[in-house]
Amino acid sequence: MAETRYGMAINRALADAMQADSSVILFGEDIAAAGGPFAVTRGLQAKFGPERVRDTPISEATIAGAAVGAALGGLKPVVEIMFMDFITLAMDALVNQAAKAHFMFGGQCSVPMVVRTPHGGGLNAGPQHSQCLEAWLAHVPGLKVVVPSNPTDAYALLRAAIEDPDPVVFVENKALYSTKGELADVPQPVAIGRASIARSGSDATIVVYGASVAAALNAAAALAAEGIAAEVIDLRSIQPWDERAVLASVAKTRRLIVAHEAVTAFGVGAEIAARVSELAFVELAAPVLRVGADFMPVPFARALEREYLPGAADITAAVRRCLDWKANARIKP
Amino acid sequence: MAETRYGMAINRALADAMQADSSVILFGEDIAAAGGPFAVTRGLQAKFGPERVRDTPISEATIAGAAVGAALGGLKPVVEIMFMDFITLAMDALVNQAAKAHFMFGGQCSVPMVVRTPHGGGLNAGPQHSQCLEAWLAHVPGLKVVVPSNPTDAYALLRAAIEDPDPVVFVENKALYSTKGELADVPQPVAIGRASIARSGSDATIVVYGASVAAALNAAAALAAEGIAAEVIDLRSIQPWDERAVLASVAKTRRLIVAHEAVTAFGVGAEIAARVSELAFVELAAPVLRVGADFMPVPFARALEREYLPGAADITAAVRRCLDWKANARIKP
Amino acid sequence: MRIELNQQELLSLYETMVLIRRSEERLSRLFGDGEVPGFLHLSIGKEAVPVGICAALQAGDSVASTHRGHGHALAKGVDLRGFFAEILGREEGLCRGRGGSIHVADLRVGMLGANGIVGGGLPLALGSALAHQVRRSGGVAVAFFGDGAMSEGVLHECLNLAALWKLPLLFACENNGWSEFSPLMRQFAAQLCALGNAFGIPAVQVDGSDVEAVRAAANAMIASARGGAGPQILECRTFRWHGHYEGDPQKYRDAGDLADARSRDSLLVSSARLEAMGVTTERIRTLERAVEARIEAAVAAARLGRAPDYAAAAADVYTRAAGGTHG
Amino acid sequence: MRIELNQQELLSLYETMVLIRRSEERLSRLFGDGEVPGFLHLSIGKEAVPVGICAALQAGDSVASTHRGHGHALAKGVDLRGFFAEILGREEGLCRGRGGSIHVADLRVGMLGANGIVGGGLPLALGSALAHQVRRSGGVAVAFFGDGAMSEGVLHECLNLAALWKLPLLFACENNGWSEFSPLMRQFAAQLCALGNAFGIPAVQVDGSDVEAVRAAANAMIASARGGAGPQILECRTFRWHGHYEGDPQKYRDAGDLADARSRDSLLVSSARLEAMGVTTERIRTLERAVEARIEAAVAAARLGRAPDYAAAAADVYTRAAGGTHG
Ligand SMILES: Cc1ncc(C[n+]2csc(CCOP(=O)(O)OP(=O)(O)O)c2C)c(N)n1
Ligand SMILES: Cc1ncc(C[n+]2csc(CCOP(=O)(O)OP(=O)(O)O)c2C)c(N)n1
Ligand SMILES: [Mg+2]
Ligand SMILES: [Mg+2]
Repeated sequence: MAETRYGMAINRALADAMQADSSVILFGEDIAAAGGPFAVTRGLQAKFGPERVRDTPISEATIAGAAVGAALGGLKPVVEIMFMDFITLAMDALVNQAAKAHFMFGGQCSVPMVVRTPHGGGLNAGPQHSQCLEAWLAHVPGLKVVVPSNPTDAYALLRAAIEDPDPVVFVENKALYSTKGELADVPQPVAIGRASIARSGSDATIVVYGASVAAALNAAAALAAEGIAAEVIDLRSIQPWDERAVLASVAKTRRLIVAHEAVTAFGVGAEIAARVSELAFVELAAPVLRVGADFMPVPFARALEREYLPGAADITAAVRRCLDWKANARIKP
Repeated sequence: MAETRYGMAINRALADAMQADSSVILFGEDIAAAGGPFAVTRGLQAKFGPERVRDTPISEATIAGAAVGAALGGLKPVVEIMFMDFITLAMDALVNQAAKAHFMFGGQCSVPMVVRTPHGGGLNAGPQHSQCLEAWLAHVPGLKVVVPSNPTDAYALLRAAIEDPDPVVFVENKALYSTKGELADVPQPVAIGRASIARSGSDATIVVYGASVAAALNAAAALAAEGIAAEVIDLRSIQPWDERAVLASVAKTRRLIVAHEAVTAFGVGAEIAARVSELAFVELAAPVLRVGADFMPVPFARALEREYLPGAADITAAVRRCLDWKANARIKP
Repeated sequence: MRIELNQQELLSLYETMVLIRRSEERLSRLFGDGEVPGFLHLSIGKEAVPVGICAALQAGDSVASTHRGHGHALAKGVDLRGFFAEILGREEGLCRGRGGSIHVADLRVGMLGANGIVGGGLPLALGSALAHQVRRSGGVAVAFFGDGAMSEGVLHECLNLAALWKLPLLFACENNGWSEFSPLMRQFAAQLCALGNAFGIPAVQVDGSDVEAVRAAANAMIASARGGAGPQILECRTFRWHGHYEGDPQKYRDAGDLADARSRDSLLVSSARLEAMGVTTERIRTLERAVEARIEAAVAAARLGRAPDYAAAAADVYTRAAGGTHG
Repeated sequence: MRIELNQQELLSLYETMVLIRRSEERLSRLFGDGEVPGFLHLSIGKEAVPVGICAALQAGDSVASTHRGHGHALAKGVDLRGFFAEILGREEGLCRGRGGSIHVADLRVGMLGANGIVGGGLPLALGSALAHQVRRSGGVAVAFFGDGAMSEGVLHECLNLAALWKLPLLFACENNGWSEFSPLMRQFAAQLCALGNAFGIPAVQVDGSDVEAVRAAANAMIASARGGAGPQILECRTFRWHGHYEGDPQKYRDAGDLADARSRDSLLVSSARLEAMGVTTERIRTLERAVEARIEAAVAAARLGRAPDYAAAAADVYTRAAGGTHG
């Protein structure tokens, strides 16, 4: 057990997976010789050689497409798209090839590939280097999407993703890379699709993933001081997502808040809210509330981005609104 | 007033817009000399010349990116992506350039461009030629997305899209091209963002767009025979969408079904369901139910695609489920 | 470059070309009768390309194909009944009726699938070549693509990456001069071979109607690629006899162009050679009849096939069920 | 190709180069002091390229830029206060603080924006050239791009389309031999000029540290493009003095490479020429001091700028409010 940064946990998962299975290879832009723009792949080329850890040219479409071909050819490629914003250039390979091959070839083959890509703001990186686009991928049958919030999960989910026979998009959060957590010497496996309860509580359920988990825990701590016991569920995986765990919590708390950093509208929270609103219609004592970014590009300036990013205060406010909710609020169309 | 096919209404809107404004130009794959794969642009090159109606090579990324540049340069490009499945190759230009330029340049410029693209199944065109991916685009601040369901709206919304200063994705439905409707000699304008009531009713609201409108109308007709009066709202525009109209209807019917051809999970219906479940929490007498495609690629074989595509029967069943809904259904986590 | 094939070898190539031709003629009729769902793109007129190239391949080699992929599939040796059953949308199809003509695949024989995305097969083949290289399988990958695909950016990316990594990859261009309804000269401003050379990739153009010429060029290039010389480009000048898809009236094509296309028939080229080698017309006809019989049997079996089961398909989106709810 | 610039002309180019150099040196210090949010990519070492090219442009011409776009912006004549205010994230910035360094744009002067997407500017410039052509504006568009962008497929697509449509477009490559942390030879297997020639596009390589050489080549090519000769490629060999971004320790670069890069300083090249022309050191220093004073004034003004207003930004996602609810 050692204190490990999120980025280093990913590094260790890659190293351990490569050690365990010679078919695991890595490629992406600047990941090899230089160790990656966020140092996540540092040292891996030195350890596993230039054949298994490769720098590519700036060719996102081909990185993703080659991963599909390599997976069909018996390798387990783990490729990097440097910022999630650039996944726009790799969508064809992911959506039309990777996601569909197993199904459309009648189950003849699997496509065991992983795409690692960081999303999220907080670095004032501006509109084209900060987006959270995971909702797109969750809408695509055949893809799996995970978003770990801490080093332990990052390690375990990346190992699970690499072992998974199907294509997995492994979304990292730039702001989390330097955050620390305990990582066991022999970390426990985590199955894709299982949420974890980050904090127990009985008054309201907060469903989150990625960097929003910390915000939710901060919110829960603040609320605890007021005597409100919020339960925080870290989804970890958004496609598939752990409906059972969420429903079980809502059955207890009767109140749900879903929060993420992505734009609220048509985001991941919409699916969860829609689903829980349907399945827990009777149990819900108040409407499911969503916390997410306003409907705008991620702005650059410090003041703008600070206000743009949903944080603990927004979650706290939503929980309070949910608890204070009175049935006299009527539609005013 | 004349009976006109959906495809021809689009053709006429293009011709009228080009006639009215010399800055409107068209380009795309096989749209010019050959008149388009679905004959939608037939005759336009002959009428407006090869400078304004251009065939491009198979280069979706550049088609979309060039449209942004042309729009910044004072033209109003209307470009075609031959199947919506290929928009995967144009996402960067749409999402990172077109959608953001107005905002990220501080309002200096607008990007008056239109991307026409057909979605939808029914032709046994298989997993890579049938997808409905509009939910992705609706999640992107800066884009507008419209999906007309009939010739009149197709005409009016395309004229509105071309006149709109911002980038609009105009989604056509392949199965609708040959359907007919009345088109006035001087069609009424339609504002982007306004729904229409395709059928009035007081027992349940069915929100639909595109090809699902006809399915909903069929469902409503079937239900009417049983004495159930369903109101059918044709959204027409999904980004922005007409929340007021939907809420007004739900205030009356207290029951909502949202249906579309796209995959249900993380689809457009999720946003509408989430939003209405929140805002009409008290008014709703039953959970908002969604009808959409199962979570799988669009399959090829006739038997498979038939079962896959959500239709009138699915909508009818959902309306009945909604009306029959009893508060004794409990969560079984 | 011409290598001499013996009678037996050429007969075998001819047989596969006939298999493709007759299969597609049969498909054309089935399509006319409404028995083929969806789009159907026939490769009649370019049979010599997949046959010549696949004959130069070994069992472990892989090919990524295009929307016009029947020839690649049959030349690579996919099961004939599964082939027809797939195109007719049957459970017994190679893809259990989920893909159809545009997605025929048979991974067992290294056929990585026809592809509905123009240019989509290029990076797949590149990745497959990477797997051959890393796994030291000794294998080579072939990316088939049409002249229309030359305009897609992914070609450029793949030429570059294959050259940088010296991948065992053959870029096999089937240049039939048409991209749907548009002629090549309005689609692409470069010559593929010149383009390849700019990346340092050896490139050769051959008459794609002469299976011996294709086979000879492919042999040499595949041997080079297998030997570690890196990627190779083989551009085959060929023809499209039918419309872009079945049902396409080809109004955009003038009579002269169509007549030109049909004037060079790879089957006639090869049967003439066979006769010159002393193979009797009778022997050729016997072979053709045997092929036709195989096709009829396969079609008959396919027609008797079951409609695919929806629930089974819906349950097969992922290889292994995961812990949560999809959707 | 060398055309003689007179003293006054060269002095004016030199002045703009100094403006870029000093502005970026100032930005580097501001960044070190924590005053610049986000990523900062400096173009020190390649000032002669934007200056030489933009000097050959007319007011109505347009340029699409890159993540390393300060030089393009200043050479195209964007407002200096707005420039600094943007990079510091102020309401008074060219983009009202919403874009920052990677998105500096000033449409009034035809600067279509720095761009966070490598290769992203290429199709924008192509579209802009199309607008010039269709509107008969007489204008030309320039696509600046780095050597790293050469690997993106969109370059290929744009070369092809520009060639087919004979667009008034200059492909201006700033080849500094580095793509982030990777050297060119591990990134791109072709020569840009050879690649362009395969598309029939005239292509020239120049010393990107010699503003007169850049200006001369650009002059000729832009005149050709303007005259209807179609696209042109100008590859400028240049250098990156700083890290990929400020704060990059450049461990991947050896001392020799860095020394090489710094050995050829476009400012020194030009000031030596000026002195040879008889311009006194004093005059040059005076000019430099004037530039520095302008920069200090602009920085001071920018620093006093307001933080952008969030509500105003949120209300400005679309040009015109539509009828429904966004989200
Ligand atoms: C990415 C993409 N864009 C467009 C299409 C539509 N389309 C299908 S085939 C085709 C023409 C392909 O021409 P070519 O590559 O020469 O192959 P050929 O049909 O001549 O065999 C086009 C444009 C597609 N399937 N995929
Ligand atoms: C599509 C895309 N992929 C990757 C990146 C990350 N990135 C930013 S700059 C850069 C290197 C660009 O090199 P080059 O084009 O030579 O420009 P230079 O930095 O040398 O000026 C990379 C990979 C990006 N911004 N966009
Ligand atoms: Mg062709
Ligand atoms: Mg560079």
